[in-house]
Amino acid sequence: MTEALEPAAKLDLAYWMRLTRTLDDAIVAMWKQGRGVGGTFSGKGHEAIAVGAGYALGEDDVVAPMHRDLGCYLVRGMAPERIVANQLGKAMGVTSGRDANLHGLGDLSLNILGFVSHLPQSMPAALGAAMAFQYRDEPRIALTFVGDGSSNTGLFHETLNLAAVQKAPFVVVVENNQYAYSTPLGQQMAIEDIVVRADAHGVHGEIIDGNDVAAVYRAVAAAAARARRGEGPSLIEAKTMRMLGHAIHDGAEYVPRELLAEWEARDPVVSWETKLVGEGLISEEMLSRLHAECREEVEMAIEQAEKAPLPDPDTVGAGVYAP
Amino acid sequence: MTEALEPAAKLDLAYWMRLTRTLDDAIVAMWKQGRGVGGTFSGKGHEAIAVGAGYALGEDDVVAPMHRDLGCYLVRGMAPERIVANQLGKAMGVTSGRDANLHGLGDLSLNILGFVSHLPQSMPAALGAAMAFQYRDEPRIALTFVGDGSSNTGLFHETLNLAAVQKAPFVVVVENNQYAYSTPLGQQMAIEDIVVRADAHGVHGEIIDGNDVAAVYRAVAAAAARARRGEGPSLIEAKTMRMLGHAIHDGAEYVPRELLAEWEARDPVVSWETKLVGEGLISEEMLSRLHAECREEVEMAIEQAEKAPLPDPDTVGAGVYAP
Amino acid sequence: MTERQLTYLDAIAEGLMVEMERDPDVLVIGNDVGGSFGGAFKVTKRVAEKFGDRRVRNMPMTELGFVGAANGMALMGLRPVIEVQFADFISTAFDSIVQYAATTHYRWGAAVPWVVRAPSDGGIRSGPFHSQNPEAWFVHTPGLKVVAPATPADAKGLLIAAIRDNNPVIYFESKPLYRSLKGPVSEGDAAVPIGVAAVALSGDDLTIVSYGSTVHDSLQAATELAREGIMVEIVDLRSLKPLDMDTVLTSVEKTGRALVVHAANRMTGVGAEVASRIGEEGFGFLDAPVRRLGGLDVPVPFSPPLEDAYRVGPADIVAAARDLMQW
Amino acid sequence: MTERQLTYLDAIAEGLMVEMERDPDVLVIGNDVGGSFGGAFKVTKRVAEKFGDRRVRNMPMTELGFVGAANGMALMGLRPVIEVQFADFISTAFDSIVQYAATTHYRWGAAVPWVVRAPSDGGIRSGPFHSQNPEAWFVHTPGLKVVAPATPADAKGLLIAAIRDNNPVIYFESKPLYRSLKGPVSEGDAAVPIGVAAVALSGDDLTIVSYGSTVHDSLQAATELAREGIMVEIVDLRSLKPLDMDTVLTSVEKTGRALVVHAANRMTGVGAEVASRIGEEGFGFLDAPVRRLGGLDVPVPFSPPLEDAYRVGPADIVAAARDLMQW
Ligand SMILES: Cc1ncc(C[n+]2csc(CCOP(=O)(O)OP(=O)(O)O)c2C)c(N)n1
Ligand SMILES: Cc1ncc(C[n+]2csc(CCOP(=O)(O)OP(=O)(O)O)c2C)c(N)n1
Ligand SMILES: [Mg+2]
Ligand SMILES: [Mg+2]
Repeated sequence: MTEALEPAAKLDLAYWMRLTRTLDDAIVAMWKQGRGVGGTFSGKGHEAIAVGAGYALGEDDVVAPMHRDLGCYLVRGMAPERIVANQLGKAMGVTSGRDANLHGLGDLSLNILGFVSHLPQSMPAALGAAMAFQYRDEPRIALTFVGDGSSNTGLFHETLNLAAVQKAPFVVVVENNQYAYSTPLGQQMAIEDIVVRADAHGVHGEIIDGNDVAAVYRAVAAAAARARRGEGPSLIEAKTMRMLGHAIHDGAEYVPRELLAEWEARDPVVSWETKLVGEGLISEEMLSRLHAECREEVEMAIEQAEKAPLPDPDTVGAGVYAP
Repeated sequence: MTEALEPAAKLDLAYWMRLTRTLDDAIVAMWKQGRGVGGTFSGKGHEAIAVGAGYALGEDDVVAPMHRDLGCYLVRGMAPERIVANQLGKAMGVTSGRDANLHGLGDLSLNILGFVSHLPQSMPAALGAAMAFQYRDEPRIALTFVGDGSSNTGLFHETLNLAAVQKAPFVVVVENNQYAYSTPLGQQMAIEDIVVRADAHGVHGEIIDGNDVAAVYRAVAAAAARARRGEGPSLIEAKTMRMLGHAIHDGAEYVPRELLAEWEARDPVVSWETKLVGEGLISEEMLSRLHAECREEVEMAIEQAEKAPLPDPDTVGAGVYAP
Repeated sequence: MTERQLTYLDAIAEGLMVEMERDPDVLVIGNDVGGSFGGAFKVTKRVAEKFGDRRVRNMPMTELGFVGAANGMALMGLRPVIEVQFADFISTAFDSIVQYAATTHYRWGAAVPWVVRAPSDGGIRSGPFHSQNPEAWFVHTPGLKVVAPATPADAKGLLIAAIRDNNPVIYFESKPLYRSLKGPVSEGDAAVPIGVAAVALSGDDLTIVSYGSTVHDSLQAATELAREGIMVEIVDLRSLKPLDMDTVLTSVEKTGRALVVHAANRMTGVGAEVASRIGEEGFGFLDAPVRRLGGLDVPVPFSPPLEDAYRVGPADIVAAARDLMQW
Repeated sequence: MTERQLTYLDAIAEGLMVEMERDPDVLVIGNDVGGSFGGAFKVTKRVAEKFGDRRVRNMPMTELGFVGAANGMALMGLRPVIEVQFADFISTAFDSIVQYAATTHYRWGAAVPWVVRAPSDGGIRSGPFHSQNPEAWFVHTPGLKVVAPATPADAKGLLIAAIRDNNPVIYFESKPLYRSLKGPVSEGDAAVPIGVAAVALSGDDLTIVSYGSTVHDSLQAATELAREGIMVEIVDLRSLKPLDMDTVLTSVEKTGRALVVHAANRMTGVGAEVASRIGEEGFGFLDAPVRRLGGLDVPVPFSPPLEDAYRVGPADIVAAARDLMQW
C-alpha cells in the first residue's frame, strides 16, 4: 500500500473499474427491462473514486461506501451475486431482503459498514469506527464517502469537527458530481470548491480529479498514511459527474447534454484503459479478454441472484434485535 | 444608523450597557438570595456585544437574542420588569409563566424572536425572517447571536449555507466566550478562529473585540448595510469571556482564575465608561447619576415583578394553538 | 352532472395552487421541488411551472435548516408549504418541528403557520427508509396539528385548510395512493376542516377506525365482510391531531365493536390512543375488546414477501373483524 | 444487617463504574461529562475522576454527530454510554438513534450496543426544554430498547443490563429523583433484566401501572387510598420496550381495574399502548374502563402553578382510583 502504483496494481484497478461498470450497466439494463424490484442507483462516472479509494485501504481498514460506490463494495471483496441478490430482495442478498438496492450492504467480516438513507449518517458512523481504533490503539483507519449535496448538511460539519478535535484516523472522500438529485451546485451552495469546508474544522483538505483513478489512489493512500501516523483526518474533494439520473426512474432532463458530453469524453474507466494500453501495460487483445471476463462474472452473478429464492415471509420479525 | 458614533449615541450605549449590567447583577443577587425560581443565566462580559449589536439595527429589523443577551432585549425596548417577571414565572412576564429564565422572550411588536433551548435554533428562525423580507422586497434585515459551542453544530452550518445561497439579508454575531458550559475551546474544535467557518459557505466574515462596544456597533452596522444593499449575509466573531458560571448554580471552578482576571481588566462596561470620561463626554458625577438611575430602574422593575401575581393554574391549557 | 375526478396526486397539487393563487404569502420550499423538475413525485411540477422560482424554491438538502428557516418565515407571516422528499426524512428536521414550531405559540404567543407535506407509507418496495409512517411522533408532541387524507377530495381540502391554519400542520400524504386512486374533487375552494372525521361507510355491526391508505384496505375488507352479512362502519379519521373522538364514539355506541387499523407501526401508534380512548370513554358500549392492526414492530422490510408480511392488508382486517364478531 | 442505601444518582454512577471496571470497552461520551466537572448533574464526576479522559470524553455540543459516532464505535465492539445533557436534547440526535442505530441489526445484522442516558422529567421548575419525557417517540420506533428505572436498585441494575445488552438502549433517568430518593442497592454486579416489570406494591382492588417518578406518586396515593380501604397494586414497568404485559395482565386479572400513570404527555404516550393492550388482552378481566393519567397535551410550562397543573400528582391518582372503584 505505497502511494505509487506498481504495474500489477494498475491492472488490478483496470479490472475492478471494468467489473464495476459492467455490473452497473447490467443492473441498469435489468431494471429497464422490468426485471428489478423497487428502484436502483447507478454510479456510472464514479468508478475511479469508488475503486481507487477502496483499493488504497489496508485489509483491516473500515469503509462506509455510499449509493454511488458499487466499485468500492466489489474491490473490498463483496461478491457481485450478493449485491444483485440484495437488489432483488432475495434471501441470499446481503440484507436477506430487508434493505433495498445499495442500502444496507454492510458486512463486518469485510470491514464494510452498510449504507443508510439519511444522508450523511455514514460519516459519523465511520468516524466512530476510527475513534474505536484510536481508543484501542490499533493501526487501522476508517474512510467514507459523501456527496456534494450531503456536504451541505449539518452532520457533515459535525463529523469533520469531531474528527479534527479527536485527531481521529479518518478520511472523507467527497464525490462532487455537480448535482444533488435535480439540484445543481449553484442552488446548493455559494462556494466554488467544497474542500474549503475542511478548513472550517482544521482538517487537511485537497482537490483531485475524480475521474483519474491514480489520482484518487494516491490521495487516499497518502491521507490514510497520515491518519495512521496519528496526524488526523483528511477531506479529499474528487470532482466528477453523475452520468445517469439520480436513480433509475430519473431521466435527468435537467442536466445540460453538453455537460454530459464533456464528461463522457473523460470517462474514468475508458480513459484508464486507454492509458494502460498507451503505456504498453495491456494489449488491446488482453483488454477485450478482460471485458469478456467481467461480462461473464456479471452474468453468472445475475443468474445466481435471479434464481435464488425470496425470503420466507415468516422470517419478517427475525433479527430486529441482536441476541 | 450610520457606522460612526455620534456623542449622543456613545452616551446611549453607556446607558444601555450599565442598565444591562445592573439588571444582570441584581438577578444574580436575587437568585443567590433564594428569591429566584428555577435557574438563570448571567451575560456578564457580553454587554458590549448584546447592546452594540442591538443598537446598530433599524427599528424594523428583527433580532433573535440568545441566553447571554440581556442587553439586546433591553436596547430593543423590552421593559426590564417583563423580563424579571418572566424569570419569576409571573403572569405579566413575557411568556405569562410558560417559559423559563431568558427563554421565550419573544415579542413581535418589538421585532424580537424568543430564545429556544435547542441550540442554535434561533439561527434558522432569524434566517427565515430575513428570507421573508427578501421575499417581500422589504428593506429589513435579521440578526442573531450564537455561541462558540453552538458554532460546532450542524445547524450553524446549514443556516450559513442557506443564507449564502439565498443571499439573505442576515447577520450572525458569534459570541466566542471561550467556553461552552465547562468545555473550553480546545476540546470543542481544532481551529483558532471561528470566523473561518464563514468561508466554508461563502459568507463575509470578520473578527472583532467583543468587549469594545464601538467595534461591535461598527461591524454590525456595516454588515447590516451590506445585507440591506443585497450583498448577502455576514458572520462577525466577537471575542469575549463569560465572566460567571454557565448558569447560576455553576461556580465555574474549571475556568483558570488568571483568565478571568485578565478579562476582568477589560470589562466592556467599565472600559467604555472610562473611555467616555477620558473623552470628556461624561463627567464622573454624571456617571454616578447614570449608575444611580440604572439602579433605580432595576429596583423598580424587580419590585413590580416580585409583587405581580403568578398565573392562574386554570390557564395551563390556553395558547397551545394560535386561533 | 358527473363529478370531476382527480387523482390523489393532482388533488394535492390543485389544493396547493388554489391557496397560492389566493394568498401571495404562500410559497413552497423543499428539495427538488422547483425548476423544470417539480419534486421527486412531481407533486409540485405544475405548481413550479405556474408560479416560478420565487414561490417554489429548491433548498439544499438540509431539512433541519430549511424547516428551521420556515419557522422564521412563518413568524413573519408567510405560509411556507414545505416538502420533505419522503416522510422518512422528517426525522432529520425533528428539532425544528417538535422543539421550535410546536412550542412557540404556547411560549410567547407567536403563530407559526406552516405546512410540512410528508409523502409517507409503503407497499411499493421502497425499503426501510422510503416507506415510513411516522405520524405518532408528532401526534404525541403538544402544539402540532397532524392530518392524513385518504381521498382526493380530502387531499385537496385538508391541504387548503392546513395552509390557512395558523399553526404548524404536518400533512401526511400516502405515496401508494398518488396515481392509483381517483375520486371526485370539487373545483375552487373546497377546504375540509381539520379535526373532523368522516364516515367512509355506514354499517351497524362493527366500527373500523382508520386513516390514509388503510381506509381503502378497510373498504375492501368491508365488501368481503358484507358478503358474510357483517356490516362494517368505517370512520376515516382524516385528522390525527386533534382527534375527532366524537365521531368515533358515536359509531362505536351504535356497533359495540371497534377495530383500529393503520399502516404505521402498531406499538404506541395513533391506534393505541384511539383504542384506549374508546376503552375509556366508550367502555359501556363495548361488546368485544377493541382490537388494533398496524405495522409489525420491525423496520419496514424491502423484499416483497417480507413487506407483505409486515403490512396490514384486507385479509388481516377481515380476519380481525370476523374474530370480533364472535364475541 | 441493614441494607446499604444509595441515592438514585449514586446508584447510576455505581452501575456505570461496575461495568467500566469489568469491561474495558465501556466508555462515556457526552457534553461536559469529563474532566473535573463530571456532568451537568455530576452523575459522571466520580467516574471521570476514576477513569480519566480516555474513558470519559467531553464532546462538542453536537448530539447528532456524537451519537452518530457512537454508532460506529458500537459497530466496532465498544460500548459507549452516551449522556445527553437533558432528555430534551435527545431530539437533536434523533436520526442517529431512530434511523441508524435502531435499524442496523435488522438490516445487515450488525449489533449497535450503546446506551443513551437521558435525564428526563420535571417538577423542578425547569421549563419546556429541561423537563421533557420523550420516551414514547422511542417506544414507537422498532429496534430500540427503552428503560426507565424508578428506584436506586433498578437505576443501578438496569444500567448494568443496558450496557451489557447488544442493542441500542435508551435509559431514561428521572432528574427529580436524583438526590431526593434513597434506597437499598446491592454491591457489585446487580443487573436487573430488561423487559421484566416489578410489583412495587401488592393489593387486590386496583392495578396502577406506572414507571419513573410517578411510581412514587402512585405509592403516595396508595397510602391514602389504603386508609379508605382501597388496596392498590402497583406495577412498575421498569422496561418500556420490550413491555412486560404478562405482569400487568396478571395483576389486572386479580384486581379487575387498571389505571395507567406516567409523567409524559398522555396523548399517544406509552400509557396508550399499555391501556389498549389491557383492553385487548384483558377485556374479560375488566370491571371498569382502563383510565390513563399523564401530562396535558401542552409543552411543559415553567411557572409553579402551571407546572403543577400540568403534572400528574398523587391527588389526581387518588381521584381517578376512587372513580374507578365506583364502577
Ligand atoms: C437527509 C436526507 N434528505 C433527503 C434525502 C433524499 N436524497 C437521496 S440522495 C439525494 C441527493 C444527494 O446528493 P449528493 O449528496 O450530492 O449525492 P449524489 O446522489 O449526487 O451522489 C437526496 C436529496 C436523503 N437521502 N437524506
Ligand atoms: C442542542 C443542545 N444541546 C445541549 C444544550 C445544553 N447547553 C445549554 S448552553 C450550552 C453551552 C453552550 O455554549 P455556547 O454556545 O458557547 O454558549 P455560551 O453558553 O457559552 O454563551 C449547553 C451545552 C443545549 N442548550 N442545546
Ligand atoms: Mg451529488
Ligand atoms: Mg460559549
